[in-house]
Amino acid sequence: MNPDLAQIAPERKRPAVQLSRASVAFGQGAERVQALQPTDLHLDEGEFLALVGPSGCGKSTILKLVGGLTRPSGGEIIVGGREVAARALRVGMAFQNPTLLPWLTIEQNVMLPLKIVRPFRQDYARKKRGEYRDRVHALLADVGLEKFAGHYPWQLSGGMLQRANLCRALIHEPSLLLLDEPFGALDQFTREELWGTMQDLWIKRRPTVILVTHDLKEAGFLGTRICVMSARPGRIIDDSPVTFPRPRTVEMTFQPDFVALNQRLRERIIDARGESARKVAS
Amino acid sequence: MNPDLAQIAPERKRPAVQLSRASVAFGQGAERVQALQPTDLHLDEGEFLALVGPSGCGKSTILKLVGGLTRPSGGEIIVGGREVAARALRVGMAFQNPTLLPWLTIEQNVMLPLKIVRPFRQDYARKKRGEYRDRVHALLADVGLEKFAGHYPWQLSGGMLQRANLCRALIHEPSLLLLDEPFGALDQFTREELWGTMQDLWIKRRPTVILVTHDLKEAGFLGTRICVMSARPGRIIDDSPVTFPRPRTVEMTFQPDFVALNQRLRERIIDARGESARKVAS
Amino acid sequence: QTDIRFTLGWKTQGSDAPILLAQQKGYFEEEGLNVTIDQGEGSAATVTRIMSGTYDAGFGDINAIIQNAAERPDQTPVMVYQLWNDPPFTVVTRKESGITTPADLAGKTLGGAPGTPTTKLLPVFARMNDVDLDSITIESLAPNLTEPMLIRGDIDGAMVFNITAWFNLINNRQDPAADFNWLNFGDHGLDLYANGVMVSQAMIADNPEAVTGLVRAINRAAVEIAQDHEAGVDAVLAFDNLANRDLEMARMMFSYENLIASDEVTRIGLGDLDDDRLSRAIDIVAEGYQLQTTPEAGQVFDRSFLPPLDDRQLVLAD
Amino acid sequence: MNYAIRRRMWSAALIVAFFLGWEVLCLALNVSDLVVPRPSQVMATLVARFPVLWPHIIQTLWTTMIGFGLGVAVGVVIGALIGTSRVAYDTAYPLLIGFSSIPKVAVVPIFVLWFGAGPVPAVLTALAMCFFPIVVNIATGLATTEPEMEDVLKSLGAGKMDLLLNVGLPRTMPFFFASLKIAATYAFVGTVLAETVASNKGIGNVMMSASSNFDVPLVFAGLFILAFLGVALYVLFSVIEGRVVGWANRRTDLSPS
Amino acid sequence: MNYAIRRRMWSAALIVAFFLGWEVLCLALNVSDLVVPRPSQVMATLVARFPVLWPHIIQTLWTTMIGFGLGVAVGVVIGALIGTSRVAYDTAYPLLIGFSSIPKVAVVPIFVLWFGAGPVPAVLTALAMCFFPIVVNIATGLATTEPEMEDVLKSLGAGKMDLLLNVGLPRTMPFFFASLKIAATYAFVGTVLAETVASNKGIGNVMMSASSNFDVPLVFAGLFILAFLGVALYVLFSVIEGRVVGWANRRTDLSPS
Ligand SMILES: Nc1ncnc2c1ncn2[C@@H]1O[C@H](COP(=O)(O)OP(=O)(O)OP(=O)(O)O)[C@@H](O)[C@H]1O
Ligand SMILES: Nc1ncnc2c1ncn2[C@@H]1O[C@H](COP(=O)(O)OP(=O)(O)OP(=O)(O)O)[C@@H](O)[C@H]1O
Ligand SMILES: Cc1ncc(C[n+]2csc(CCO)c2C)c(N)n1
Ligand SMILES: [Mg+2]
Ligand SMILES: [Mg+2]
Repeated sequence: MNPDLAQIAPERKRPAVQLSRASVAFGQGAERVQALQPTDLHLDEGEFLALVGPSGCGKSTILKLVGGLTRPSGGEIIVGGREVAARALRVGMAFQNPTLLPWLTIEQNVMLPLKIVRPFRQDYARKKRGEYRDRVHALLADVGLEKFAGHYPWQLSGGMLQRANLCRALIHEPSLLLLDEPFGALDQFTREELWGTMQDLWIKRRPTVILVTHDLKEAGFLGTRICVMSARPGRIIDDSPVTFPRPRTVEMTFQPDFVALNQRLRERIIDARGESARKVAS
Repeated sequence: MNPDLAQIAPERKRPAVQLSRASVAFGQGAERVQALQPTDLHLDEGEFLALVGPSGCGKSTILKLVGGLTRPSGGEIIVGGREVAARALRVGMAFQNPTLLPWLTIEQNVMLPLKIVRPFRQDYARKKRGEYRDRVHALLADVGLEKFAGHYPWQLSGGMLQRANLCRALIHEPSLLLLDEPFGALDQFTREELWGTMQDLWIKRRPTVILVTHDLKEAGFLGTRICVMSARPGRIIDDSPVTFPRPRTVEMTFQPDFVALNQRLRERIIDARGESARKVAS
Repeated sequence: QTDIRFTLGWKTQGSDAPILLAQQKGYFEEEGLNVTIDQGEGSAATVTRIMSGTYDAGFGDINAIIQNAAERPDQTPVMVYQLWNDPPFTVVTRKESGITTPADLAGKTLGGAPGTPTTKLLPVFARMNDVDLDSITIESLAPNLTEPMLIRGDIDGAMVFNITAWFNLINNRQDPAADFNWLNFGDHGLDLYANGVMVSQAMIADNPEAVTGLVRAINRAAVEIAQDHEAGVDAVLAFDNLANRDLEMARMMFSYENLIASDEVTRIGLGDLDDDRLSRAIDIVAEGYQLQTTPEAGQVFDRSFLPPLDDRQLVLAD
Repeated sequence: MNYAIRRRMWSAALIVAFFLGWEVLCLALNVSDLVVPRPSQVMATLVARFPVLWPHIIQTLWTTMIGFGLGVAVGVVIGALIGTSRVAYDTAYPLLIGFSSIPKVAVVPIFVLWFGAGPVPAVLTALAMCFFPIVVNIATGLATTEPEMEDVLKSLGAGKMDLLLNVGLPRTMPFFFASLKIAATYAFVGTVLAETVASNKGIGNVMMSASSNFDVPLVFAGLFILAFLGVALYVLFSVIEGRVVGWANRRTDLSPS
Repeated sequence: MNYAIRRRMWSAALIVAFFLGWEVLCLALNVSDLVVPRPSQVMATLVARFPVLWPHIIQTLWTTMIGFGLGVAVGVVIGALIGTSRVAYDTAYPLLIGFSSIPKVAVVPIFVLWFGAGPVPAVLTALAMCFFPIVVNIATGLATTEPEMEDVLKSLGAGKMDLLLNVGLPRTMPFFFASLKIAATYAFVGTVLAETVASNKGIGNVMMSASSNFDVPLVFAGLFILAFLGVALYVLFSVIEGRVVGWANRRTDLSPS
């Protein structure tokens, strides 16, 4: 491994996200579904965590916990020193299924954070036709949607919606980014381009990121650290740093180091699927 | 290539799906968006077509055309000898974002086709608590959702919804299957298992299938034929048969033949993205 | 058995006692009649209800018959038993407003229910007494608002039936005799008849015996109540158990003393009327409303169904 | 659980407070009971006269239920028609809007002329008053159904009726129930209105007699009875609604246990 | 385009057919014009008396607009409160349902005694009649808003007010407009009701005195005017609605060109 990457990897060690035995269960009595087993997770400021694990293991649940959208059934979540993330940090969140508001155009949807989040909201009325609009259009152009700013969500394809969804998470330059499979519905090439965009952004602004993904290559390319979760009810069963130098390139993903990491994670996940895998096998 | 696979590959040559210069444009005047350029596509009965192409190129639009959900702006679509697919054939469709009806449980959602489609609907009232229920539960067990039959859609994770969505497309054993990225939100292992399930089903019942996917490995594993589309407005720019023997295995996907196919398609797609790719690159 | 649909002139009141007693004591039945009695919407509305064919007979205002007879002579009901010999039409005012003569009404605000004959006859009243109608402001008020609005001074006078307003004022904890002036139309040039039993022309044509029976039964009850007041009120309460016994007793007596009993009735008996007086009344109404044609007395009233005079003698006990 | 009970207590307390406030305000401002009686007076009247009122209550309740039942049936059918057919929408909506802008008091006499006084005009008036909100909400619910949901069925070759029964109506249920709650109260209003104009029985008739005798506490007793009946019907629908459209109100139950 | 015009024609034809049917039925069944006049008679009266009716129309229209405006404001505020707070829901809903089950005719006299005869009671009655459907639809719309949509804003640290303004209300718009259409017609009914009870101006007053003069065609002329005003207001809202909530009715525009 390249020794000089240490200076790029995060050095500041203020805790950004802290889960202490946080667990989530839905429903009561016989209906009760344990979605997340008591989980500890510590994220420093500027870390880029990639979260992988089988379907239904609780990855989205962890994001929602950190984002303050689900209250834990047990344990505690501290984000930026506070219990509710959005109160402490500027949070950007891309949901697994792009929930764009159907009554807003793509431009308006992406501009939403600027309308809500301080300090942008103060100037919203004044800048929404000028500076903010330009900013939104620039970002949309980055993901290839410049022509669709004025369209409504139902006029876009699945992958286009997902890209708009990503833009909405990024527009207000959040210091905590929660991304739930943001590249899922994209073809390999668009996906790789957006990896690059994402990496540039991270290097430049160093937000703390949690990225849920099923793509180990994506995890290795983007993350400073990869956590593997077990099958439902989920639990973190592996936590590995990723120390490849930045900026990483797609070519790097073919290097033996990278392939070895992937291979190791693969095996952990096979363990992780445990019981559930046996059931799924038809 | 293995010569004896010919006997497994489809022999019957009745046309199942026939697009003749079918095109789609949305909106009027300046707002007009050409979603699909005039396209010819011919599918024989029992073919398994994998459709790949960049985001927004019109893959979902083709599925909706074939499924009779969108009328073409020009050209003609004949499915099973008729203009509207669902009138001619038993059609099963899995939409890109799993649109399960929120007021029905997973079991009820999956059972929906049995309530609507002839000849199942005749016996629906009588069998919905017996035979049909068992059938639904068996299928749900195949995808690892047996425990969630009684849950409502909002109680499931993204990947689980997608699996339920797939079940709904399969439950009535359709002779034409239209699948829009049915494995997108799943981890690699679950995905590979479902490939196996899918392949078994196809070998057993030989439905005509159109599968939209971004995963070339998936396309090669499942398809009898792969079509590559150009960027928006889409057009089919490559049409290759896949002749690996069945049943295929995941190991096969590491064989040189397979890798070479992938590589070739990759290049075609890079061409295909053409202009749009240049824009996306930030 | 003949079915008869009968409408009262208003909600159940003590003054309906003759009809209700005839029903309760089975006098209708004795006449071979099966009478259904419904509460009414007003004495004038009785006329429309019968004209439209919904009811065969009812208790209502003869002046409304006159008004309609001019325009729809084939449809108007005919009065067959003129119960109220004197008109209840009254403008009631507070003593302190100092209104004592019709002339004092000029420039004042009057309120009343638009369907009430008093309100409808006000133009006639004004014309007869040379009051400028245009100088009077008229407020349309729901029946349950006229007296309260009068008490509060929102209007200077209320166009009412004295038989109704008297007791409404009592219900509003007022002293109707001491604190109010009563300008009765009958005392100021409008010597009109008022309510009685009317039937449709169709009923007269198709089943005159039924009309005779109806009149006989009601007359029998009216005569009887004059002697046995308790029986009258009992019948009212039997019909509507929500009625207030003392109040309706008083109202019933009011109707006998002030509206039914008169010198004319002593002379010609209950239910009948004086043809000359009717002709004059018709002229007054016709002129007051500026009717195109003046109806004949015979179109309006038909005495042929009345029982003999002996059976129609009113002897009012204390 | 505990939270739900505390919530109930709170709202019960606030409702009691409302009536207490009314009582106190009447006393403080010395409002005449001829204008607005105090709740305590109304309750006293209600209790004292209850035996007399009882048959009237039954009458009004029955009439209303029949009118309401018919109104719901008519409303759903017309709403479904309007919500699915453009021509039906363009034709029927203006006519219905026009009809709805007409005070029903003006229509009652016509019913009376046709059907005589009694329960028939009351049933018809209740029907006329209550079907319109149902029509509007059903039609709007159907017209705004997400096409994606319909596509699910269309791809299976479902007919218009299948779509209506399996997507349109279920999706519209929350708004159907909302309109039921409006409609039920209007059905009462309709019945009482008709009873006021033409009937010898029913709360409307009681209130009319009472008001023509200036027995204002009895008028208010009638109003209280109506309010109570309206609320009772509402509670009934809420219970049914909870079972049928729980899926739409999942928010409260969503937070993890 | 062509299709839209053909549709309009169809519905216009059907509406004309409705009135023709009425005319013919009246003639055929020889219905007395005291019961139901023929539309042609009504129109003749309307035209002949229009100059006299005009100031009354203006009066009723204005009163209604004010009452309706206030009713919408009150309805939206209460609806938003009820739709977002559980305690407010449990408290206010029963009270509102109770109030709504009361015939407003019974309440008008109270308004009149407090505020005198004239436009104030009419405005208040219009308000009282029309705010309830708005409350119910706003509250239901808010309560059934998909939590996923709210999550988008919650994750940004949005407050309750932000949620309401950016998700709740926009999502509720189709049902808000639906309720506006109901409410506008009820506002007219309220005004006319109050004018019937106490006034010296307005359509309600005209209709009342017409009916006391047995001038049924004039009564119906009043009804026609009300119906027309109701439809006019409806058309106005439909136009606004088309602009504001086009997103919800995308179905018709969706099929490719
Ligand atoms: N609102 C809810 N009510 C009940 N159960 C829920 C709810 N939300 C999630 N769950 C359950 O919690 C578990 C974890 O869900 P979660 O969405 O976190 O999975 P995930 O790891 O994101 O899966 P995927 O990769 O498929 O998106 C699932 O088993 C799901 O059924
Ligand atoms: N209802 C619509 N109105 C207007 N434009 C539409 C509509 N539906 C799709 N489009 C446009 O048609 C084009 C093709 O869409 P389609 O959904 O077929 O893409 P796709 O190939 O499925 O993409 P993806 O892989 O991102 O799902 C897109 O550019 C989209 O903007
Ligand atoms: C038989 C009879 N007919 C009509 C009325 C109606 N009426 C006459 S005056 C008035 C206003 C209140 O004083 C009302 C409502 C009645 N009371 N009795
Ligand atoms: Mg998830
Ligand atoms: Mg697509």
